[in-house]
Amino acid sequence: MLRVVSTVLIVLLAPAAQAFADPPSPPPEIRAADTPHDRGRSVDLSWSPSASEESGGVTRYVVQRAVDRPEEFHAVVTLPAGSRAYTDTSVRDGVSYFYRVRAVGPAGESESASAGPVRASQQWFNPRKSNLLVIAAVLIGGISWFIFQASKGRRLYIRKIAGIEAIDEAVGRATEMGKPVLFIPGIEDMDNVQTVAGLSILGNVAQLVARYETRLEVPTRRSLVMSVARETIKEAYLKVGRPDLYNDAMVYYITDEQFAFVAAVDGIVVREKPAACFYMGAFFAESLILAETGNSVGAIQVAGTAMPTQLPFFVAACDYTLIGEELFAASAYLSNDQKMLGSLKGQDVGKAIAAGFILLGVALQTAASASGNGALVNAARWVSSLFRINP
Amino acid sequence: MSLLDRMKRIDRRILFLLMAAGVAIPLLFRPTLTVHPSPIVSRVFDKIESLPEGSKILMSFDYGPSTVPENQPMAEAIARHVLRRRLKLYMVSAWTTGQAQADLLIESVMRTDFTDRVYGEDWVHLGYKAGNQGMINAIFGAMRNLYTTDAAGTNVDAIPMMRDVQSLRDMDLIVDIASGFPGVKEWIQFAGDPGNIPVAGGVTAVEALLLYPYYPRQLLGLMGGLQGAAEYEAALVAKYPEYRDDSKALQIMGPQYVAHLLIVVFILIGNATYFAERRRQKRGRIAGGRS
Amino acid sequence: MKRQIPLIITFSVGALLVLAMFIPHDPFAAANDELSVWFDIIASFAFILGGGNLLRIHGDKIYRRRRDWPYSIVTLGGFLLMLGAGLWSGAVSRGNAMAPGSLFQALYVAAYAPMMSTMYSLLAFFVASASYRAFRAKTREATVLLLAAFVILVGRTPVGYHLTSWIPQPFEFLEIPNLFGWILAYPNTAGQRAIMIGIALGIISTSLRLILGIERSHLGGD
Amino acid sequence: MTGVERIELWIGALLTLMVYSFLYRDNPFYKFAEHFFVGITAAYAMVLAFWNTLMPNCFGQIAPSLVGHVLPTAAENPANPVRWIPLLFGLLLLARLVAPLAYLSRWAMALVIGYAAGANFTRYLQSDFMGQVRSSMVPLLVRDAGGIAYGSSLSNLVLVAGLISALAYFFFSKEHTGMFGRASRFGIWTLMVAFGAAFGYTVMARVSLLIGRFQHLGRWLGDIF
Repeated sequence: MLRVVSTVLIVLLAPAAQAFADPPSPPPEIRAADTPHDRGRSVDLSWSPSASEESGGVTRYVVQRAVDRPEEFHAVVTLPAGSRAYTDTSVRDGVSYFYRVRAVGPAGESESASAGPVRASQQWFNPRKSNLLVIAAVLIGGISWFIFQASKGRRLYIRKIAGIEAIDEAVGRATEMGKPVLFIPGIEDMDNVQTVAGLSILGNVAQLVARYETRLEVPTRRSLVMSVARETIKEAYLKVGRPDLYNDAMVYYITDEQFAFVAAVDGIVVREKPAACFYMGAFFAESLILAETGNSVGAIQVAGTAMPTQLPFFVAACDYTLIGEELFAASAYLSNDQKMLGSLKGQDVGKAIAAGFILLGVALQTAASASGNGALVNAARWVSSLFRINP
Repeated sequence: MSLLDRMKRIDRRILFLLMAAGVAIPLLFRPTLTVHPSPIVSRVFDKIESLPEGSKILMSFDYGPSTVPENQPMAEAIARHVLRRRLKLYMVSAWTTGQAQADLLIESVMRTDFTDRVYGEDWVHLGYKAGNQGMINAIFGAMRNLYTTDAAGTNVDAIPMMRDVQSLRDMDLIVDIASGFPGVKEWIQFAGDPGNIPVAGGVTAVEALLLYPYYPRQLLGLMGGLQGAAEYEAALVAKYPEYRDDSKALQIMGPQYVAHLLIVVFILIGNATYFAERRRQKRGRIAGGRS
Repeated sequence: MKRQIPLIITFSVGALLVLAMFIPHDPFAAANDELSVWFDIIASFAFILGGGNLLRIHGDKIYRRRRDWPYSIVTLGGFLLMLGAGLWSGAVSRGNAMAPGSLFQALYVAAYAPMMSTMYSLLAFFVASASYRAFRAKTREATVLLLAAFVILVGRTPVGYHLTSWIPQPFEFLEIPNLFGWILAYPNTAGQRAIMIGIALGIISTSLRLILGIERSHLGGD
Repeated sequence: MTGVERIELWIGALLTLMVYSFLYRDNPFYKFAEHFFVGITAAYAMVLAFWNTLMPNCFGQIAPSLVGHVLPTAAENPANPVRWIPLLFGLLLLARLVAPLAYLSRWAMALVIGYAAGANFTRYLQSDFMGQVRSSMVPLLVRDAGGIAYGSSLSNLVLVAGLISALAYFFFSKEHTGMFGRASRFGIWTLMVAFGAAFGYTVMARVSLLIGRFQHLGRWLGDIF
C-alpha cells in the first residue's frame, strides 16, 4: 500500500519537481516612491513578477529595506506569491531608503536590483479630496449666505412642520391633567449632533413648561448631556421670567448602560404617569420599549429622531414623529432665530444640489446606455466622479 | 360584551403570553430547516475564501450580551472561517461590552477547535478602547497610538503579528460584528472610505436595513440578523462539513418562523377589529341621522 | 468671557479637524490623531462625573427619605460593589479588569449580562403589542407601511415561499420571496437614502453652526 | 458545571424573572432589579474607562514610572507631557460638581462639541452625502445580453423617483402644493414603504433576543430538575 502511494506521488510530482530545480528568476523591475498626497511615513513599492512565478517556482516575496546606502538590507515583510505591490508604512520621514524584493521558491531564492533612494514626506494638500473640498465649500457657502441674509433681516419662508404644533398641545394637556412632562434628549452623548438638536427642542419645551408651571422630568443617559440639559433649561426658565421654578433635580443622570437606563425610565413612566412624553434625539432599540410603555399609561407622545432604524417604531407607536432631517429643522424652527432658519434654507440648497446632480447623472447614464455613445459614457463617468470618495 | 369589544380591549398581557408560548413551544421541539445563502452574505464568504494565506483580517466586536443570539453566531462563523483558512485575525472592540464577547469567542472557538493556532502569530486580542468613532479614526492613522498593548497587557512589540501592522491600512479586510453605534457605518466612514479598505459587516436585523444603501460599493457584504448568520453558517457547512454541529443560528430558525406568523396574525386581527369597528360606527351614524 | 472662551475652543478644534481632512501635513495630521485620544480621555472623565452624580442623587434620596428611598440603597450598594470589584480586579491583573475568573467579570456574567439581555428581549413582546395596536390601515400612508411590513414579515418565513410558488413563470417577480428582496433593494433604498442625505445635510449645517458659534444653546446663559 | 457557574446561572435566572415580572405590572421585584442594574452598570462604565483609557493613555503617559507599578507596560514608554492637556480638561469637566466653578466645565464641553462638529462635518459629507448621491446615478435603461432589461430599468426608475420625491418631502422652504406637493406625497409613500420594510425586517432580531433568554432560563430549569 505504502509503495503504491509513494509511486503515485513520484509520478505526480516529477514534472513539478523539474520546475523547482532552479532558483526563481529575480523580479525584473522594482519601483519605489513616496506615497503621494499623504501624511508621510509611507513609501509605495511595486514590482513586476518573477518569470518563475507562473510555473510555481515562487512561493513568496520578501521585501527588504536598507537605510542611507544600498547595503545591509533587512526584511520588512513577507508576502505571498502573486503580490505586486506593498506600501511600507514603517518608515520615517526624510530618511533615504533603498528597497529590493527577494523571490523565494522551493529551489532557492534570488533578489531584484535595488530601487532608491526614496524619502517619505508629508504633503500640504491632498488633491484626491479636492472634490470633497469643492462640495464642502459650496455647502458652507450656501448655508452661510442664507445665515447672512437672515441676519440682515430678510424674512425667510419655512413651511410648517407637522409635529411642532403637537408639542404645544401635549404640554397643554399635561398642565390640564396636572401630570408631569417627560423629555428624553436621546440616549447619545454630546458628540452626536442629534443630541444637540434634541436639547435645543428641550429649551423650547422648557419655556412652555415654565410658563404653564407644569412639572418636567429629564432623565439622561450621559452625564455630559445632563450638564448641558441643566444649562439649557435654566436659561429657558430665566427667559420666561420664572427662574424660581427651576431646580437641578428635574434633570438627572441615570447610567450609561442603554438598557439599565431604559429599565429606570420605564419605572419612572409607570410610577409618575406623565401625560406627555417627548423623545427627541438619537435612539436605538429602546425606542419601542419607551413608546409602548408611554402608551400604556395613556401619554401623548411626540418623537423626533434621525435614526432611520427607529423611525418605523416611533411612527407606529407615537402620536407625532419628526422624521430624520425634520428633527434638525424643528430645532431651528422653534428657536425662532432668523440665523437658524437661514441655515435651514441653506440645507435646502444642499438637497437641490443633490437632486440636481442625481437627475443629471441619471440622464447621462440613461442616454449613454441607450445610445452607447462614447462621449456620453465619458460625460456620465465624469459627473459620477465628482462625487467619488476614493479616487 | 360582544366579541368585537372584547377584541378591541384585549389586555396586552394576553398578547405577551401568546408570544412567549409561540417561542417556547417550538424551541422544545427543534424542527430542522434548510437555508440558502443570499448574494449579500456570499460576498463576505467568498472574499474570505479567496484571500491568500496570511492575509490580515481585523474583526471588531461592537456589541454586547443583549444581542448575543444574533451577533455571536456570526462572529464565531467568521472566526472559524478565518482560522481554518490560516488567515491572521486581529480582534478589537469599540464597545465596552465587546471585549468580553471576544473572550467568550476565544473560549468557544480558539480553545476548542483551533488549539494548534498560536496566539500572537495567528490571532491576537487587542481589546476595547474608548472613543467610539474617534477610536477608529485614531487607529486608522496609527494603530499604536491607542493599542500599545493587547487585551492582556502584553506590549504589542512583543507580538509577532503586530510587527508589520502600522495602521488600519495594513488590513486586507475589516469585519465588524455590530449592533449599533459605533458600528459598521462608522467603520465605513472612518476606515473603509478614507483608506479604501474592504469592510464587511455582521449586524442585527435592525441595523441591516440602514446599511443596504452602502452596499455594494462602500460595503463588501453583510450578514443581517439571525437569518444572515444562518446563511453564513450554511455556506461554511457546505464547504467545511465538520462545522455542522457548531451552527447555532441554523438551529433556532424554527421559533423564529412561528413568532413571525404570530405577529402577522396579530396585525390581521388588529386590522379586522379596526374595520369592523369602523363599519359599526358608520352604521350608527346613519341610524342616528334618521331618527 | 464665560462664553467667549468656550466659543473659541469649539471653533479652533472644529476648524482644525475639518482642515485636517484636506491637509495631511503636521501639525494638522498629528493634531487630528491626538485630539481623538483627548476626546477619549475627556469622555472617560464623563463617566466619573456620571458616577459622582449618581452618588449625589441617590445619597440625597436616602438622606431625605424620598419615595422608594430603600431602593436607592440597592443602587448604591450595586454601584460600590461593582466599582470596588473592578478597581481591585484591574489592579491585580495588570489593568485587565475583565480577566477571566475575576470578581468583576463574574458580576458581569451573573448580573449585568442577563439583565441587559432581558431588558432588550422585552422588545419581542412590545413588537407584538405594537403590531396589534398600532399597525392599522387608518390612512393611505399607514396602509402602505402595513403592506410593506406584511410582505417582509411573510417573506422571511417558508410560508411566504409556499403561499405564492404557484405563480406562473413570467410573473414570478410577484412571488413573496422575490418581492421581499425587491422592496429592500429599491423602494427601501430610495427612502433610506433620502433620509440619509437629509440627515447628512442636517448634521453638516448643525456642525457648521456649532463651529461658527451660531448655535450655542448648549452653553447656557452667562 | 462548577459551583461558580451554578451561582452565576441562578443569579442570572432570578434577575431575568424579576425583569420579566414588569410585563405583568410594576412590582417590588422589578424595582429591585432595576435599581441594582442602574448601580452596577454605572460602575462598570467607570471601571472600564479607568483601566482602558485613563490609566494607559492619560496617567500612564504623564507619569509612566508611577503607573508602572500597576501597569508594567506603561513604564516602557517615555513620558508624554502633552497628555496633561486632556487631563486638565477632564478635571474641568468635574468642576461641575463644585457649584462656584461649574462654569469651567463649559470649556471641556466646548472641546467635546468642537471635536464632534469637526469630525462629523467631513465624515457625513463624504459617506452619507457624496457617497449616496453617487450611488444613485443609475441608468433608467438597463441593457443586458438579450437587449433591454425591462425589470431592472423599471426598478431603477422606482429608486430614482422615490429618492427624488422623498427629498422633495424634506424641502422646508417651499409650500407643498401643486406639482411639488404631489411629488412630496409620493415621497411620503416611499418613506412609509421603507419604514414598513424596516419594521418587518426587525421582528426577526427581536425574536432572536427572546429565544436567547429562553435558552438561558431553559439551562436554569435543567439545573433544577
